[in-house]
Amino acid sequence: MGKLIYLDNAATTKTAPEVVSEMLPYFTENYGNPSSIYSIGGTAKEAVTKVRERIASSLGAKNNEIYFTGGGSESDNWALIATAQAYEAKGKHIITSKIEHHAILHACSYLEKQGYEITYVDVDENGIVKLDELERAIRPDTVLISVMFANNEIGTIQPIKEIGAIAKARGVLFHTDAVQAYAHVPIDVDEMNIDMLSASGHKFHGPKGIGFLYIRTGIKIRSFIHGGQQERGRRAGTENVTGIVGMGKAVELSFSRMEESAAKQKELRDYLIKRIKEEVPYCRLNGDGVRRLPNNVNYSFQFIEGESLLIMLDMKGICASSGSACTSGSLDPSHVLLSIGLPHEIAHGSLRLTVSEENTIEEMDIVIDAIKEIVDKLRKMSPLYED
Amino acid sequence: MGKLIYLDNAATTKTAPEVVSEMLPYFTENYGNPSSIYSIGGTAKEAVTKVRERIASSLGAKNNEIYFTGGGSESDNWALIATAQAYEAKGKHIITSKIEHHAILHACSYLEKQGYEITYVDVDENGIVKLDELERAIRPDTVLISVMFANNEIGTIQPIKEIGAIAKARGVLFHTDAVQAYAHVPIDVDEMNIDMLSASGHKFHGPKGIGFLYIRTGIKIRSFIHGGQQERGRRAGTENVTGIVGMGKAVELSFSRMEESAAKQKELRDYLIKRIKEEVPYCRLNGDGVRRLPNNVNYSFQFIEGESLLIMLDMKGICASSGSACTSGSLDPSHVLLSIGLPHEIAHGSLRLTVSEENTIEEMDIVIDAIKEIVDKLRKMSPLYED
Amino acid sequence: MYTEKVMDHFEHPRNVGEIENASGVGTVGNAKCGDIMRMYLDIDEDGIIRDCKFKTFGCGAAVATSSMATELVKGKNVQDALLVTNKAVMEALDGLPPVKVHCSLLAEEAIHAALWDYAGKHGIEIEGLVKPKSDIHEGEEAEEEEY
Amino acid sequence: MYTEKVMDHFEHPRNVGEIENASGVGTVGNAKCGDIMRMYLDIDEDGIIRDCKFKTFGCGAAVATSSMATELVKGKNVQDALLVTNKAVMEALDGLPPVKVHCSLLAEEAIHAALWDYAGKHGIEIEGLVKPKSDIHEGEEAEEEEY
Ligand SMILES: Cc1ncc(COP(=O)(O)O)c(C=O)c1O
Ligand SMILES: Cc1ncc(COP(=O)(O)O)c(C=O)c1O
Ligand code: FES
Ligand code: FES
Repeated sequence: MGKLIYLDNAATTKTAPEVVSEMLPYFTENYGNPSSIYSIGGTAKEAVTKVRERIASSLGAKNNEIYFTGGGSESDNWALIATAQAYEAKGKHIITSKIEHHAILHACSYLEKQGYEITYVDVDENGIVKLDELERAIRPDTVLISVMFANNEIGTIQPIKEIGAIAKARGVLFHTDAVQAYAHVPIDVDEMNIDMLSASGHKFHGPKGIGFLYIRTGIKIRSFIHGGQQERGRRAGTENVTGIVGMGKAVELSFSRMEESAAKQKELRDYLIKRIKEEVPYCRLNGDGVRRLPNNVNYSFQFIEGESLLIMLDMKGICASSGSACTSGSLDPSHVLLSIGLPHEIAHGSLRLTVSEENTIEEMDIVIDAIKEIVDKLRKMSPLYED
Repeated sequence: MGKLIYLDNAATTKTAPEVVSEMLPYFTENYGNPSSIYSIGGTAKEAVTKVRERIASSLGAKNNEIYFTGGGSESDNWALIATAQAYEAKGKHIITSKIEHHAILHACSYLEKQGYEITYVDVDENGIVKLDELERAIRPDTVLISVMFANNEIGTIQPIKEIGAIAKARGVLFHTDAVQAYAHVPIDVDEMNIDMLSASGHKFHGPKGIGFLYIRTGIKIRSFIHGGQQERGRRAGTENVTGIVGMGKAVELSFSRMEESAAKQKELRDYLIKRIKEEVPYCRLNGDGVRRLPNNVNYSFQFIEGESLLIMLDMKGICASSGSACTSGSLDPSHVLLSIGLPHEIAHGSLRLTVSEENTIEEMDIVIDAIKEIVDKLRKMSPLYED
Repeated sequence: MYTEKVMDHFEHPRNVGEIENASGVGTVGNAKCGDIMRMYLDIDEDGIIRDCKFKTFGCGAAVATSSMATELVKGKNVQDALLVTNKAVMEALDGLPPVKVHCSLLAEEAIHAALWDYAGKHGIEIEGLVKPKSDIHEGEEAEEEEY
Repeated sequence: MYTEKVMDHFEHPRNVGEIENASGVGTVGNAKCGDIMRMYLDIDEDGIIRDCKFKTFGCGAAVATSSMATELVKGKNVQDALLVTNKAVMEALDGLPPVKVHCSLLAEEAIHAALWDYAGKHGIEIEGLVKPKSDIHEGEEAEEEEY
């Protein structure tokens, strides 16, 4: 692959080599089914238990509140759909925000077709949920508020503690999609009054295809995937032991160096933000300046279109993203950028750079030079520029 | 782990070392998100496409009829729940068998609570679905028949082609849970009139946490996990690239040596069956003598209880199972064994041995001696024996 | 899943067998549920349990709790034998998985059943002993399951 | 995802720019949808396209199809230029991913719009040329999505 500069860590991350090493013995030696009775099953089961404990303690949660899933999307769907069904008798109203990930928004569309009512709360121009609007949206039949911890496109971190407090005061459950935030910023489910939380392993140097859902004790839990007795009968399917073990190692690594890693990322992030602002005309930083994930930079460049920009960056060995990778294949401009008030044509010209602690300032210099050159080239080709 | 004799291949299999090697580069090198636009995403995407093609051709299906999932349970839930919802307008009746895996049966319970009606067709004493009963169960509002290809406990292979023909003639969709059969016995979806088929990677030396659902073109597909545009918008979630690549390699290995492998397994299976029958009194072979998975042996030993037997086998380094591993944690006797007519107390004393081609006749000799000794010891301890 | 002590008692169960002309015999459990335990007591004139044997059809925990229970009641007088509760048996085994607690109840009930049999035969009343359920599963309630 | 030819035309687009006092200019697409294409034609008295230039705001496929389209129409007479359909452009590029077919339609429409402009200005009728849609997305129907 040569000298790549990978700046798409919000889409997915490189699996850490330590994570892979940790997984290996569970493929070919301790491959037993954790639900089985014999020793190699027991070894697998112990490993799974250890990871459950590690994740629980990282959140200030209890071991039996952590349920493994096949990833962030499954966690989100489970949290919304099964909870809506479990609390149907109380009401069929759910509140969420306009800038959620599609895993939340499309699960909501599904629920709407099933007769549920969803209120989509606005965000301000930095992407922060309007708390007063959120509070006003609560009705007697509201059963759930779901607001993401941090946005995957613009990196804005929501006032989760405040939302949790509102939800608690009003007796409404609170779920947060923390896929971008977990293992990146500190989270305490009790302090923040979080009742359910989704996370996904591959967003913090764990493997793909594994995630978890935290569900606070006392909440009525319905299964989403029905079948065997795994996960205390709540999530069927032979445990993805290697995935769980890998995610566990990634959790360990992330939490052991969270502060240094965040500091390093912020340095890179702020360097990118500053130089681009100073050196590229007609650009706009999207998202909040302060309440922002350590790894996220999101700029709109007027008069140009994102895909062209990405391909030209790729030609220079730079991996970046325009809007959310999960929705590429769709040609619509990002709903997040539209929600923070960007006009369509500007939303189309957005670039997301998400760093990891492995990146360097030298790489940032290369990237900034490339952006300047490419933006210039594309603008020269654009019928909108100097029109 | 020392000299283990692993005879629980129906619960899960050892991931083949070739499979692990194939996966490795996708953890730390080609880790890009397949939905992204840059080259390392492209490499991942190509790998995913190749596996899709390989699986499609293994079934006589088309590439775009294969959807990756997080495992067999998810595939089963998707096939049943989303299809039921998609065809609601036609009717709310589904037919299945009494000996399905819990992933099917519990998804059916869920649907029943949602107002669907399920008919559970009986099986004969060998575990074969009663075709006349199945046919009589079809009503104008029947939308789906779901019958497993082969049973996970007793190994009985169903008359899938005949069921497919009935379903086709009566205009009803046909899903088969082929988790135990796929990559073990030949399957052709056209010849057998299969409309949907579930499979799971870890049952044929692939990794855990990955599976697929085949859905015939033309069938109305609803998503089960809603969100991003992955799997052509039908199954959201960042693709589990390593899992997919690993499953693909396992498919390649299995299909390239299916006949030899089945022959080897049958030799071991039949040796076990014969010697146990001859040398252990008061035992009963469960399942069909002929229409049987190459790897499956299932015996009931009167007067003793399965868990005790398993633990004693484990002490001798032999991994086996009693009933279905997926339901251990439950203390009820297997619904499969009850459905083929076993009394409760006999169902409790059942032992499943599922071989792989890596096992040897020498191992079978050790196992048989162990069984004889243990059964004898437990019977001497049993208040039911010689009573 | 089991402690070392449980495994030890399972692998080398103490006091397996029958006692001919036992002073009291109790059988509890239900083959349908996969567990039957029979306890034989040999009790001397002073009400001291001289010997105790068992036969069990059941899981590893059932075997281990039977074995431990026989050890615990041996040498006790009938009154003190009542103190060999399922909790006492579990503690002596360093614990059982939650799903296996009922197996230890089986052991307690088997002792009670044997004592009841002994008391009935000898016209004795043992303080605090109530008629054991014939089927240990009778009183249990199904755990609520949600799908 | 793109063929080598597409990448080549994207990396080195031919005929980028404007033509002053062009014989015909056509703009299609919609910035809201993320794609605008403007085509400039320089046509001589015999109706031969002497030169052709473009400006495009759009994805990689949009740039490549613009570039290829200009190459294909250059030297053709206005009537033959109509044969430069989106299919022809796609074939010349060795194909496009299905999701990108509409970008090639944009190129076809841009040529038509420029020709229409030329024909209008010169009072000529080009056989088979119909008034182009002002917005290429107008006639499209949303694909049915099921969740
Ligand atoms: C017949 C059958 N169906 C479904 C499953 C579920 O597969 P998984 O555990 O991979 O979800 C299994 C195995 O556990 C099975 O044997
Ligand atoms: C905020 C957010 N939620 C959910 C998801 C879905 O996670 P996954 O792709 O692992 O299913 C993602 C990433 O794709 C995300 O960024
Ligand atoms: S005796 Fe019932 S499970 Fe132990
Ligand atoms: S111009 Fe619309 S996606 Fe290509």
